[in-house]
Amino acid sequence: MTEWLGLPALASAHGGQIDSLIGWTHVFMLILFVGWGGFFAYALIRFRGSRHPVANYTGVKSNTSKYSEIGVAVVEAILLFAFSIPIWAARVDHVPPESEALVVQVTGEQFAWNVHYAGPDRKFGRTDIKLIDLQSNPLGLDRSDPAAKDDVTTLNQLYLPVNKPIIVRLRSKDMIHSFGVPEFRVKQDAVPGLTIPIWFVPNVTTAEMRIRTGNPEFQYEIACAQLCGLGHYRMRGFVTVQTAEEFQKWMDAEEEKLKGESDVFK
Amino acid sequence: MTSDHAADIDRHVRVYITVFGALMALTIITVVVSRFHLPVPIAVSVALLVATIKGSLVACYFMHLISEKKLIYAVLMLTAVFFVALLALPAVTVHNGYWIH
Amino acid sequence: MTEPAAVAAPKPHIAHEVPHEALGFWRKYVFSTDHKVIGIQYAITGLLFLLFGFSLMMLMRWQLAYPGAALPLLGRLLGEARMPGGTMLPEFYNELGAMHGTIMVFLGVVPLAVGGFGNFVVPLQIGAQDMAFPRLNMASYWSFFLGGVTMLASFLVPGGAAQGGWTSYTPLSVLAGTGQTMWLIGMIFLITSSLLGAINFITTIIQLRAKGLTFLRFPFFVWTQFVTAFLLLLAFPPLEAAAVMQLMDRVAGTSFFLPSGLVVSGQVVAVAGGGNPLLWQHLFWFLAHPEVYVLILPGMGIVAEIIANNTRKPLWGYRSMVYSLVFLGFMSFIVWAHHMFMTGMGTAMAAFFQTTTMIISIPSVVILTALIISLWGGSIRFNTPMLFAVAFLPMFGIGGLTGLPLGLNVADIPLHDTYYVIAHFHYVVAPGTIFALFAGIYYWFPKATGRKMNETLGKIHFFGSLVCMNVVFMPMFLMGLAGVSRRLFDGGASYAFAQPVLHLNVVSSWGAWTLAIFQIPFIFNFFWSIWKGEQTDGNPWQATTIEWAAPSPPPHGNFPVAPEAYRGPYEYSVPGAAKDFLPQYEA
Amino acid sequence: MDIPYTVEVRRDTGLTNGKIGIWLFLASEVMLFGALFASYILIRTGAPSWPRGDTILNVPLATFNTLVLISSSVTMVMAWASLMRHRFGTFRIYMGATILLGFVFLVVKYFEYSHKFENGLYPSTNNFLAIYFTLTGLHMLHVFGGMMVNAYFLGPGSKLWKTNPEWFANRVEHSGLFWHFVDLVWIFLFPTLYLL
Ligand code: HEA
Ligand code: HEA
Ligand code: CUA
Ligand SMILES: [Cu+2]
Repeated sequence: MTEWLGLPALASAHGGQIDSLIGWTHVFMLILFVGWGGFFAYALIRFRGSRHPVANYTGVKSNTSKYSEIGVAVVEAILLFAFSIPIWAARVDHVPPESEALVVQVTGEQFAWNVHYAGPDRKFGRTDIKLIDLQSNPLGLDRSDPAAKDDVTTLNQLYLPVNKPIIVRLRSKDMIHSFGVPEFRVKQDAVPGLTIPIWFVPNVTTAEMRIRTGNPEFQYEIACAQLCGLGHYRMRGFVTVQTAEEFQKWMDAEEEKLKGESDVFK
Repeated sequence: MTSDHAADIDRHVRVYITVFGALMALTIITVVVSRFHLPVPIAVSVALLVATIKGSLVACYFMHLISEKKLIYAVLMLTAVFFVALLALPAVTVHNGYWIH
Repeated sequence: MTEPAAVAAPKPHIAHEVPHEALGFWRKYVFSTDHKVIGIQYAITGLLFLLFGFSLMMLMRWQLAYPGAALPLLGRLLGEARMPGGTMLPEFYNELGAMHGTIMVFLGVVPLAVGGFGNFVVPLQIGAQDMAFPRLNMASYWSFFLGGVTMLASFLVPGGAAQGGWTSYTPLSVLAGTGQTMWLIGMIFLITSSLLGAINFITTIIQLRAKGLTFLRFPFFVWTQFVTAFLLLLAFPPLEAAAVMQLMDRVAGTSFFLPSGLVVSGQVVAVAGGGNPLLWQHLFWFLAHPEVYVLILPGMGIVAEIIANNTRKPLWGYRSMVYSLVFLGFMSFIVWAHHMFMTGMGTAMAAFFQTTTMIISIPSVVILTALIISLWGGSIRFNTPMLFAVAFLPMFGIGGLTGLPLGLNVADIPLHDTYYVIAHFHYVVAPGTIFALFAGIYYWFPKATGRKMNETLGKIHFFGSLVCMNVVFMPMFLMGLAGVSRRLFDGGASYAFAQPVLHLNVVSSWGAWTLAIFQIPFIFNFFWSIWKGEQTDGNPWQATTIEWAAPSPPPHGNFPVAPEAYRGPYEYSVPGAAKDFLPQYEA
Repeated sequence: MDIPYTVEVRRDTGLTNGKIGIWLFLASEVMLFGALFASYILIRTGAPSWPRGDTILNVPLATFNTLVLISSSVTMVMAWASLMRHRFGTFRIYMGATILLGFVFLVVKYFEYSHKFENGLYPSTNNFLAIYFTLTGLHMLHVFGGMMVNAYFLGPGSKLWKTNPEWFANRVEHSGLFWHFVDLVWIFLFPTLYLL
């Protein structure tokens, strides 16, 4: 019901609820605008000075306006208590257990997104700002930590399996950034000093989306939505949603690469 | 103030002197109490309690709030409400719960 | 020291006031303490800043419509540091954006609406000779002026003006160049100016109102200024505190807003750390939400005056409007965090701030409804002020209604920080407030100058502006719904998902430039009418409120005899009365 | 042209303009310091550890300063009371004492500050010192401002006493309200910064 609003194609499990809230709110707004606007336009024409030379001191006597105001309040209350508050609660309070989800750490910096997977051991390796090197180790990951040995990091590219809850732990190294993926109906500021978890279930793979949109180059984009400096406009990342198998294949390949690298060091 | 008579003023002056004594005494008390190194919540409560008493004495007697007009009370009440909203602000932030260091 | 006999002795004549006529040019027109002169100073300065802020925006709109294209002629004039070869740098874009927001809000609309209209009209409407503290009033203007000069000068310092948006979010702004320091100092001046003004307005309205003018006989405009003054008085100081802290962070190396472990471009930032970036946002929005009502309330007041006058009937539901207004002012202090839904908010806080946000929309609905219903049964005159006032209603309606999805924080997830927000608030401030201010200028111009502005030019100005405003801002809703972020140097051109709506940028831009063309008749009309406009008597609109009892333009001291209020503010078309209006000031 | 109600009170409000004006100003000051206190609480509760004030700051000096400021509040109110008793001479003595005590406060503060700087303790050292310097610095500015106003009423401003004693007494009262407020702020600053 929200095509008419021109929202981006939807690709997450919870997004439908958000869309329908936006849709219904806009329907409500339109009704109000048309109702009030109709009355307004009619009054302007009907009571123009040339047609209605003597004004009426009392004007409207009915209580309709009072009822319509109460009506507005009631509808707002419904939108609020029946939809917005419960959906939000589900977003922040009912985060699925980490065992059932894929946990990814995403760290914003001027002007890139650093993606950090825990790897097969499901433990994130230690990071230390002293180890940060802009080129080779932007996260300051301490590879000597056993938990870090199998950690996979990528730049501006998030790979996700389809239909699996994803928990993104958002952080920032410098400014406030905002992690927004329009198709997932996800947006959250990354505030330096805080780690803020968000979760969602992507339910359309990139490949499916390419067919659906008829665009063979389609990519999910991460758009930084908070002014973070000169390069804010180009702080763009990509999300590739794959089937579980494809995702696993990619992950295995990354692990192979890591092994190869550590062999070189030995 | 035109209605104040000399006798009134003399009475006021006696009040000022008394309040002065009380403020001095309370100042010493806070400092002494702080020497005991009470547990933090108690220390904070005591210190703020004493400060509030002192503050109220200053406001009520030196600033004559005790006998001020309704309008001034209204302004101050309004300010007090928003002041509380402002002091609630830290609570709003910290209890987001994600703060790490 | 000789002591006077008694304090209560009859008051001797005070010889501190020189008769106004004897004052020289400087004291009369520049360092004046007369509320009308100060009001006009504020208004003119505010209008010039509006024009300047608009010009900044027209430059930005070039870059948004044609990213990376060199701007003919003007581009090169702006210099290599800003537009090398005529092509805009992202630094400069961010400067323009931050300064457009700051200038429009703090140096354009507030000075014009509160400093200009408030100063000029309020004392007249309550039948006072002047403001309660005339010298404070002058200080307030000059503090504003200094703030404005500081802001303008910041364009010239190395590194240019502030680039962190009008919101100056930390840590970005703390780690920015000198322009940000100038911004903070400028803000401190502006805040001080508003505080002095607010004290003056509240005192004046309470103390100096004419005999018989009870609070419920106030013109609605006076009420809006009264509530606005309270918002300024109590919401501005926290931002002043925040500005001081940010200044400390910048110049004294403290870290109120800088957390530990910041790494910028691979380098660890050498500060003590332990601060909280969200603290700034809280303090900023604690001011800035009430501030948006500061932007709109005087506008609503102007519109109410003009609608009553030109429908020739009383405002419908005056009392409920007043109560709603007071309630709105009160609530505006506890909705601030709806600008921060995406900063990581727990369920309880989110529920609280959403609920207050929905609640605060109700009084706006009540006021707007009352204004629309007031049209019913009128005998409507469509002069220029009325056209602007009437157009305000649906335009504010669009802006206000689109605030609702933003206030529901789930709906805000996709919309936050997109062009939808930009469109929302521009509908309330541009075709909303700016239209109300235009209406006020056309309406009170005869009071200030003794001459009317030209109607034909006024109508060209009105219809042109109405169409263009919608051409500028309506497309932004669509861009926002499509997910295009605000504050993008290239207008979203690098994002694939923005491609289907990118052409709308061009539409908006041409709308903005055409809008500028339609301001020319206004500017011409404004200056031409000062000298050549049609002369009028004291009360050209046959209005009822007390400002029309004074001669036009009112002399120093305003009223030949102190006016008295005998009835409510809008006694138009009273059945059985001899003429269709019964002024408040006629017995 | 004279603005009404500068000297006599308006009947329905029972107040003069100046009285309302100064209280409104103080209301805004409450919000100013309120924001700083809120920031203090926020930063302190968010910090992993926080020093007790008396481990860094000089409590005896500050106690002395507290007593000084309280005394100056008394002399201020006595200065006003002297005007009410038509004793201009005593007014001058009390007003002089108020300014002097304010000066003593600033001098003590100067020594406190320079002692900190000598020991390498700056606002940038840690957040405790940051908030300490910001709050006390802003407070000192207020003390300084109050002293200037009081000095004006002791000096050139006192001419008004001859022509319009009531108005003069009102002005001194308003300046006193500000002075007491500055005292009041210190009463809260002292325990929060030094003792907790
Ligand atoms: C004058 C300024 C003004 C006004 C009045 C408002 C009014 C409202 N605003 Fe707006 N707002 C801003 C200025 C304003 N706002 C600005 C500047 C920003 C962005 C700041 C930034 O980030 O830079 C902003 C941002 C903003 C946000 C944050 C969005 C985000 O960043 O994600 C939110 C969220 O709740 C919001 C909500 C509201 C609401 C619920 C109202 C309500 O008060 C509206 C109530 C009004 C109505 C409901 C209309 C009723 C009228 C009718 C029903 C009649 C219709 C008439 C006819 C048809 C004739 N606003
Ligand atoms: C009161 C506030 C106000 C007003 C009136 C306006 C008016 C306008 N604004 Fe602005 N705007 C903001 C406040 C305002 N804006 C803010 C706060 C931001 C956010 C900044 C940020 O991101 O931090 C913003 C951002 C903003 C953006 C987004 C930039 C981005 O995100 O990158 C855009 C884009 O088009 C825009 C456009 C416009 C346009 C075309 C107008 C037009 O409507 C302008 C119309 C102007 C006039 C009609 C002037 C009339 C004056 C005269 C004619 C003078 C006459 C003179 C004499 C007689 C002497 N504004
Ligand atoms: Cu990162 Cu904008
Ligand atoms: Cu708001």
